Amino acid sequence: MIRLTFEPFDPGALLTEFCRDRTEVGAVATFTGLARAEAGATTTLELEAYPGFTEAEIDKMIGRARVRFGLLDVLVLHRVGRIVPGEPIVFVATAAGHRRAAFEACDFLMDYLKSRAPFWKKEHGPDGERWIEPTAQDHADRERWT
Amino acid sequence: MIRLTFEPFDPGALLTEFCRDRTEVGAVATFTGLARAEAGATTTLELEAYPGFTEAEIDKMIGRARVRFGLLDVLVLHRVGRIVPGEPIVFVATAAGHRRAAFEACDFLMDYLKSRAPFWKKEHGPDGERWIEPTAQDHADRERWT
Amino acid sequence: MARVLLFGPLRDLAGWREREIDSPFLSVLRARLAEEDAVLGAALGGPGVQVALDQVVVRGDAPLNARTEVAFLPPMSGG
Amino acid sequence: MARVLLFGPLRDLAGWREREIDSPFLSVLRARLAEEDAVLGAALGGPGVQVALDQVVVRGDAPLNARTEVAFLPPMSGG
Repeated sequence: MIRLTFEPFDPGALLTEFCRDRTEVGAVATFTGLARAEAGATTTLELEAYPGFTEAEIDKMIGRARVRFGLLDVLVLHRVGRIVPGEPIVFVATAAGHRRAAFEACDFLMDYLKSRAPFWKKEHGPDGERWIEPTAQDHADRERWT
Repeated sequence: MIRLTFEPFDPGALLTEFCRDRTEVGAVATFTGLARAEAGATTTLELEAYPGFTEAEIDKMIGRARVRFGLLDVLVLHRVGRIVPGEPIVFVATAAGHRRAAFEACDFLMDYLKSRAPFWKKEHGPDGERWIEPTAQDHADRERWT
Repeated sequence: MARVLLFGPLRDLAGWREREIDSPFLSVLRARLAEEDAVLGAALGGPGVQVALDQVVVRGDAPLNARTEVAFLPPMSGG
Repeated sequence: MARVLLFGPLRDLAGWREREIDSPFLSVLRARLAEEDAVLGAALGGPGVQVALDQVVVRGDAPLNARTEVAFLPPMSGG
């Protein structure tokens, strides 16, 4: 499942819920991306999505991850709007029978989210604002899965 | 930090705490291992540690992970005693500037915990009890880091 | 009147987020936008910019109707 | 009197978890345990069984004193 939210969220509350009543899930991996202050260089992040389209695209990728890694469940929550340092931006949880599948699926989904998911990210700081594009490392990370 | 606990614990509550007031941590990866029912074949797991020694050994491995992956923080919580299906057995959280380090460190620590950490695990089920040893896969997983 | 949406840096560049523009084809829409604002026109055809019609990514030209939602999507970056 | 601890399957095999045994060397302690219980003696020398003296893993023989904690650690498996 994928949800977008304009409000701050608590990754721990999502993990508590995600682990509830799982008697055949041996492994839950999660990733939480937090906004960094970059020692004061970033005061706010602004995340934009294309509502409807963004969820549909991420949902396709969740479907691929489910099949490729044999997942039992997946949750993606992504923040949009204005985000201050220390706040979670993204949370991905994957559930599988064994740990390798859970780890790899979580890693795979994050590489996709960082380089291909329909979001646009602007950084605001004392030196003004700038749009962030995926780094060469982000693209290289994603290439690992092809 | 490593802690052992005889009581059930909530991985979500640990993640909430772990993410608190982090303005330079971009990435938090976690792994939660849950006891599986194996379709009724396992009714209880019994985990034994060597108090003092177990924590010290895991702490050494945490120290290596910190250096190797440049971690900003690590938390390991491991259950001991009797555990029923659906309950968390182990929780590992890693904090880093960027996601690759957080993921790899979490994966590395889990491979160590599954194959080398001082625990002994007995499975109780309708067909009796048996001690569990690391699988060939567990050993192969750990070999990836050498 | 197709509904045109700009995202991310394209919106900052154009100075608008959403407009209604009457156009029978995507190619004609692109030409009209370029005529009005050459810098935006070039950016819309720039590397990595995708177009979605009613939330489906298309390549090349396509007919538009009065209710088509045309979204210009610059390179994406989440997480 | 060294304090001898058995963990995991070794404890089930021996039928005890902890005993006080007087012995000047680890090798002598091993011999005494094997004399009493040959199956346990063999298991203590089995593949992957480590020995810790006062929580430090040792290889080969070592002197014991009256307060040494001797732990026999069969192959480990956490998580």
